[in-house]
Amino acid sequence: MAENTDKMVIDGVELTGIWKEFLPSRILYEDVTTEFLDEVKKLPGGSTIVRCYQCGTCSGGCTLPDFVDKFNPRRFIDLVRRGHYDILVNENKDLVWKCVSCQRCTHRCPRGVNTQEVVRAIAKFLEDRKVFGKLTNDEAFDEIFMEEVIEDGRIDEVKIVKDFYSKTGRLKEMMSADQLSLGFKMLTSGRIKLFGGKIKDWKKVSQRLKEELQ
Amino acid sequence: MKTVLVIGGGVTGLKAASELAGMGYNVSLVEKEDYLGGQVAKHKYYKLAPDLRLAGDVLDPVIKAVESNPNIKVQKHSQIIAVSGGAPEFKAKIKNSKGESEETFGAIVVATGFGHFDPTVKQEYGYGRFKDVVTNAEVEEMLNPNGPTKGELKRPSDGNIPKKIAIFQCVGSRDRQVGNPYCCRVGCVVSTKQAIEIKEKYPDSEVYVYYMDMRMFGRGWEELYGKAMEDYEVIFTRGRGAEVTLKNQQLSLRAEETIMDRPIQHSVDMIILAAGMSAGEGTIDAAKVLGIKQNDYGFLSPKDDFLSPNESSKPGIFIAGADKGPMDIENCIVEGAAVAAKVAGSLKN
Amino acid sequence: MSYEINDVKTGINHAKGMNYHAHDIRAEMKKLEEEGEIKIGRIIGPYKEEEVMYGIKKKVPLDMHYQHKSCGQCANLPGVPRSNFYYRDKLGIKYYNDMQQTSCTAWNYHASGLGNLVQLASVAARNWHRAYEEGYNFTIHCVTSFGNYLEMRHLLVGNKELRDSVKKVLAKLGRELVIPEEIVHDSEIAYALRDKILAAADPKRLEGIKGLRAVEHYGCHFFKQVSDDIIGGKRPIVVGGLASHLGVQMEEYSKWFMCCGFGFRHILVNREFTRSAQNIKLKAIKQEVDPDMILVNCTGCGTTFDKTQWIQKAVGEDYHYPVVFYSQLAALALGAHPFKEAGLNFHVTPVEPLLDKMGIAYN
Amino acid sequence: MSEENKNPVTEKIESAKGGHFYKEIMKDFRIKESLHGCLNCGTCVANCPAAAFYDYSPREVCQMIIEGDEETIEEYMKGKIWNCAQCYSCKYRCPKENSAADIVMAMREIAVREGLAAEALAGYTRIAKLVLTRGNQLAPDMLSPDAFPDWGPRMIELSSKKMEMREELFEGFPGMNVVDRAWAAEDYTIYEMQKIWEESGALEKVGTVFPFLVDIVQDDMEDKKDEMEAKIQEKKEKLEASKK
Amino acid sequence: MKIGYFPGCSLKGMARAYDESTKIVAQEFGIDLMEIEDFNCCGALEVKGSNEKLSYMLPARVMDSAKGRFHVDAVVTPCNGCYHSLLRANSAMNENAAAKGDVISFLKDVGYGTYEGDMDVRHFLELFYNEIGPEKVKSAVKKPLKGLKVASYYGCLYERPKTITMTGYKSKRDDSENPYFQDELLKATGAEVVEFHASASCCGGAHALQDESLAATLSAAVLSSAKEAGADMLVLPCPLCGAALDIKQPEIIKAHGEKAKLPVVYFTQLIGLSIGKNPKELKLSDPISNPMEVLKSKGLA
Repeated sequence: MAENTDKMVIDGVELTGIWKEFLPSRILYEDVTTEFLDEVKKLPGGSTIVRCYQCGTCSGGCTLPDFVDKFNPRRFIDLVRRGHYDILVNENKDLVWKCVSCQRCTHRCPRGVNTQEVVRAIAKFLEDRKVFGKLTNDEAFDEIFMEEVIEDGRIDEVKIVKDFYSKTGRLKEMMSADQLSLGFKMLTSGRIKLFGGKIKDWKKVSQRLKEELQ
Repeated sequence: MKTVLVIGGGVTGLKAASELAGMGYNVSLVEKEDYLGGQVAKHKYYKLAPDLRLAGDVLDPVIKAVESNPNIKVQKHSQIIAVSGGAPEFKAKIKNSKGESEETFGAIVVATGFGHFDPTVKQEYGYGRFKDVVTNAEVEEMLNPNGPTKGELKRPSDGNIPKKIAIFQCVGSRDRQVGNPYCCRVGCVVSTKQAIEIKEKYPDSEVYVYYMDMRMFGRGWEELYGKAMEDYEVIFTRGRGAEVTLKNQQLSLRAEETIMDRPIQHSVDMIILAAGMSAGEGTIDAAKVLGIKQNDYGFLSPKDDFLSPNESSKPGIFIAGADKGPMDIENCIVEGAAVAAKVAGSLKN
Repeated sequence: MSYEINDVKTGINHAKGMNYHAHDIRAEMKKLEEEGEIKIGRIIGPYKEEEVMYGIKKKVPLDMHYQHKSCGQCANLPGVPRSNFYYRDKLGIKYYNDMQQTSCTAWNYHASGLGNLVQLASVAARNWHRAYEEGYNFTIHCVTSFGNYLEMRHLLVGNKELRDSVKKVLAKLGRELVIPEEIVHDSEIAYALRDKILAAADPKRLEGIKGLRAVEHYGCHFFKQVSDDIIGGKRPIVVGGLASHLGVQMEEYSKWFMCCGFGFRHILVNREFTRSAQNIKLKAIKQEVDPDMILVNCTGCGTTFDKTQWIQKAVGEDYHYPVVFYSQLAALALGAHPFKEAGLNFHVTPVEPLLDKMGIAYN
Repeated sequence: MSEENKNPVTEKIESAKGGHFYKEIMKDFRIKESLHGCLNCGTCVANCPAAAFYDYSPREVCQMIIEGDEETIEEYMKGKIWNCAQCYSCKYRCPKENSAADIVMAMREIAVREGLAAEALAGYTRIAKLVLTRGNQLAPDMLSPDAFPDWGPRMIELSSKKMEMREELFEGFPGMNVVDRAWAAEDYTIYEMQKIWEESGALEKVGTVFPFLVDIVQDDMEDKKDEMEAKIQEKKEKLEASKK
Repeated sequence: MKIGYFPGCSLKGMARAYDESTKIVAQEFGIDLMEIEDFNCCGALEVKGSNEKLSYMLPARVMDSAKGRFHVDAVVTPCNGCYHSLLRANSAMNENAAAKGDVISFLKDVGYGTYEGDMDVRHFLELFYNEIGPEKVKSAVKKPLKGLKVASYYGCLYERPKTITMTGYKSKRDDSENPYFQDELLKATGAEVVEFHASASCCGGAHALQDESLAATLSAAVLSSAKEAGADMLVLPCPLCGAALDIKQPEIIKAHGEKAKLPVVYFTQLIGLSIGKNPKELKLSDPISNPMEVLKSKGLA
């Protein structure tokens, strides 16, 4: 218990520190609400969340618990299904974007939950609710990627890295000596094309894709 | 031609009787109630899992097959009070409102079935104290259009339709405390089926199932479970209901959400207890009268569980259906047919 | 929701039909006695039979009470042992207040893990032997001791190794292993004596008690530690049963089952837990019932309820439910002076408003 | 996989069951009665007051003993088992008739013996001393306002007047009005208590946490030994005689 | 059999070596690859997480163009990511009528054909194993890679998830939990394939930019376990894993030390080398992790 030094006087009795402390309850009182579930269901990749029967195959084979403490897809799904939004935000928001999309969960899920996409949808759901306080790297990257794909049809690796660093305010990092020497090596070996090829009839496609997004 | 005595007019007994009669035997069917159909009829089971087929669709043909067969003599409101002799000649004393009579039989089929577990013992669930805590059998009656509420699920306390309903699994099953460490085998599917029926009838309602494991081993059961989750948004919580209390005139339950390692406190309008199967009174009486072996829980023990599943511990006395242990209707009917074959075989020899 | 004791009791009758029987400790004790393993300290004088779980009857001795006192009560709530003596005096029951009694040491054991089973069982057996050698029936004031002695009896009967170790220790003290025929808590006795108490009660006092609304709380070690030897089956009824017999209207609240937060060690070193648990209980009591008093039978719970109401002010809540022990209620009904004889002035949560309501003078 | 990348979860599963603490716990005969396999149903947690406030779970306690992982057990003995309020709600309602509370108690005993309980027993000296030197666990003296400021102003008032109040209450009840112990347990009684602790090995265990207490008790016993042993001898003879 | 070749964005950029070595090997073994010109990005993870419909439309355009303009029966891609995206679009079109409708109307709007979701999508590794196979490789080997110990690494999306990789498959697919196609091919070149338990674990590449330290930790775990297993180099069939394990390797070494230092090459490069192709042609000098040094020391380059 954290040291608590503030004072409180009740009926003339002075109480300091733990003498007046109470513990927060861990009991869940809320009803299950499907509000959040319905929202996640509508997001890209989120529809299969309803199939989950909490067997734990996903978290059992997950890559991440080796490296990220408490990463647990089953729990994310459970929290959304039961509508425990506060716990999801307070205890799990820093975890959901950690998924590396290795697809082991989806691969093995006996109920056909597209777990990887569901976890991503949950991350997206939190993103939409602006719980991260800032644009996350992942969201920024997604945005740039989408933009570039729609605009040019293809990804230019240098451009996307540059745009990403600039969008997340890390352009300086990109200009570090290491990165520059790496870039130089790539450039001289012809692996960076400064002027990427254009797709012939992309304009029309691009227009149509933009319509789709509106 | 020898006559076969069938004790019990539930689905198992009915099936056994009609099969035997079909093979040309004379059958005497003794039922202690004044109706046929056993627990299915008693609690007005409405629909059957997993196809949500009307129980009547299944029961009526079985009853009809018995009632229309001239080789079967049905004696309702009757009980066997004593049996003497042995295979192949039993003398049974049958008692009914008219008095006692004695008949001779070549073989006896015991199909006395099960009883619904009485949840009053589980004091923490408040059955009997809180009106809105009901059993799954009572819900069957309510959901049946011919039942007391004409098919409406109504709170016994005020007659209103509940909005939030919790179903507790494993009431009186898998529980050493009440002496039933076995699995009731049908609670899971019946609860799932009822949850679907409720959601279908009242789409605005919320149905919560508190379970330890969903044991969906029967034909189409697991699929039904999936349907309940996906199509009906029944909420399944992995945690056994621990207690029910009344908080400001509303039922309040405690459980653990074991996936999250946290206790839950939840207020609901109605709680359905999925009361398991225990040995029926008829089974316990029959065991006493016939002197056949029972297992630790009062159900009848076959001579050999694997090799002679339909023979009792005594020659010439056969057992079938839910008096041997928890069983669903589908399998009870199979048992009825199986025991008929076994009886016919034994009478030929 | 007020309730009838009979509602609660139905569970016992049903329990008779249960398939599995918990082992019948009385039969086992008899068997051990025949084998010469133990001695049974049989009930002396009249007794009344009350039903416990599995339809087994528990004999409640009605006279010759060895008073196994509670250290917590004597130190903290001395009105409780005083009331226990008082109602016996009034009913003409002979009792023995032994200065050679020790604490059961179970509080210390459960809180700290200091001590061990042999020590705990030896202390129990020593105190049992005290009652036996003085020729009295062993009765217990404290719920912690009660639960502990039930458990020690259970362990001693079931485990030869422990039994032998304890016998060895006892031999060094010049004592032998005598297990009382019945381990009875004082509240069970008061319940068994309810008719006598009602008959001997002061009609004016009964007038004051009538219509009081109360909730009850039982010590966890009273009914959860060893749960098949409690009058009334699994859910205890003795305090509410006695009180409603005297005219108190017993009320049900949703948190009746929950632990008071005493926690053995928490009350000493982690009182933030005690306060928080109390907060849940008191909140439920206030919202659902708002009774005139909280009836208890347990030293620890009595202390916790009494001492932890005031601090709830730290979270902006104000509770003032007098905490009354079953025996203090009985003593008051029998005409005791609330302070000089029932010791209610030792309670921290003011009892004066309750006494005013009951029309009992206290100054 | 390299050292620092080792998975804490799979490591646990891989680690062998049956370390020292596990074996010690399994020696306690209560465990057999307290664990009949676990359904993971959560009935215990639902009712557990400690689980309502702490990251503690009786279900986990049972699972831990079933799995028998040494590291987890040690961690628990140092920390989480001390959260249990010993209310036995878990035992009361477990459909498998398990008793996490009893398992916790066995573990507490072992934790003390193995020296894992120093932190948990800080602040416990007074009680331990009282038990061993007075024959009972509590005394009116202990309820000093400085140790219980959260019991409010009335408690402070009470503790200043307790002598007069007790005198009034216990008039005619000799031995009840003392303040350094709950009742005036006789010296002989205290000696018997001390002897039980010594003979049962419990005193030795106290020594692992409070070594000075053992000295106090032994000195105390030594002082009155002759007189008390004589009394015990008398008792022994009486018992022998009664047997014949 | 005419096969459309869909290299994807990476192979036209940083994974040039993979593109060129694939073409060389294909030609050498008589696989007729027809590059689908004017291809677009498959959509990858980012589109799939942002917009469901787009994640079907983009791959569908590629497959429609393969079918309608290049008249091929199958599309092969050497990239795990593209492979996944294409298969995923097919699977959605086959299972979800609405998705199929969306795609068809999109293709119509932009003047393309009527793709039905029926293209046979193949991974180059799988294609090479099935159509050529270890035996043919063995007999074509001119310069056996004797003494070279390799760790065969597959990455995630090559055989995962089975719900997608098993969609409408016509050829034999790799074992989804214990892939072995690449192992067999490498053995045929004369190299020794070490026992390597991380062969199907994740390199963390998805986070290469967004969460660099996590990505580096995962990559380090793969690299170091290959190194511990005694491998001289790591061989893989995916440009994205290549980017994470090779191009990012200097950063990984910085964070996790020398235990993560290991040359990384594409399987096509090694097959090319074994059949006597010039290392330069195969762009074996491209990888940042410098495989040339090891190859030289073993006398293989």
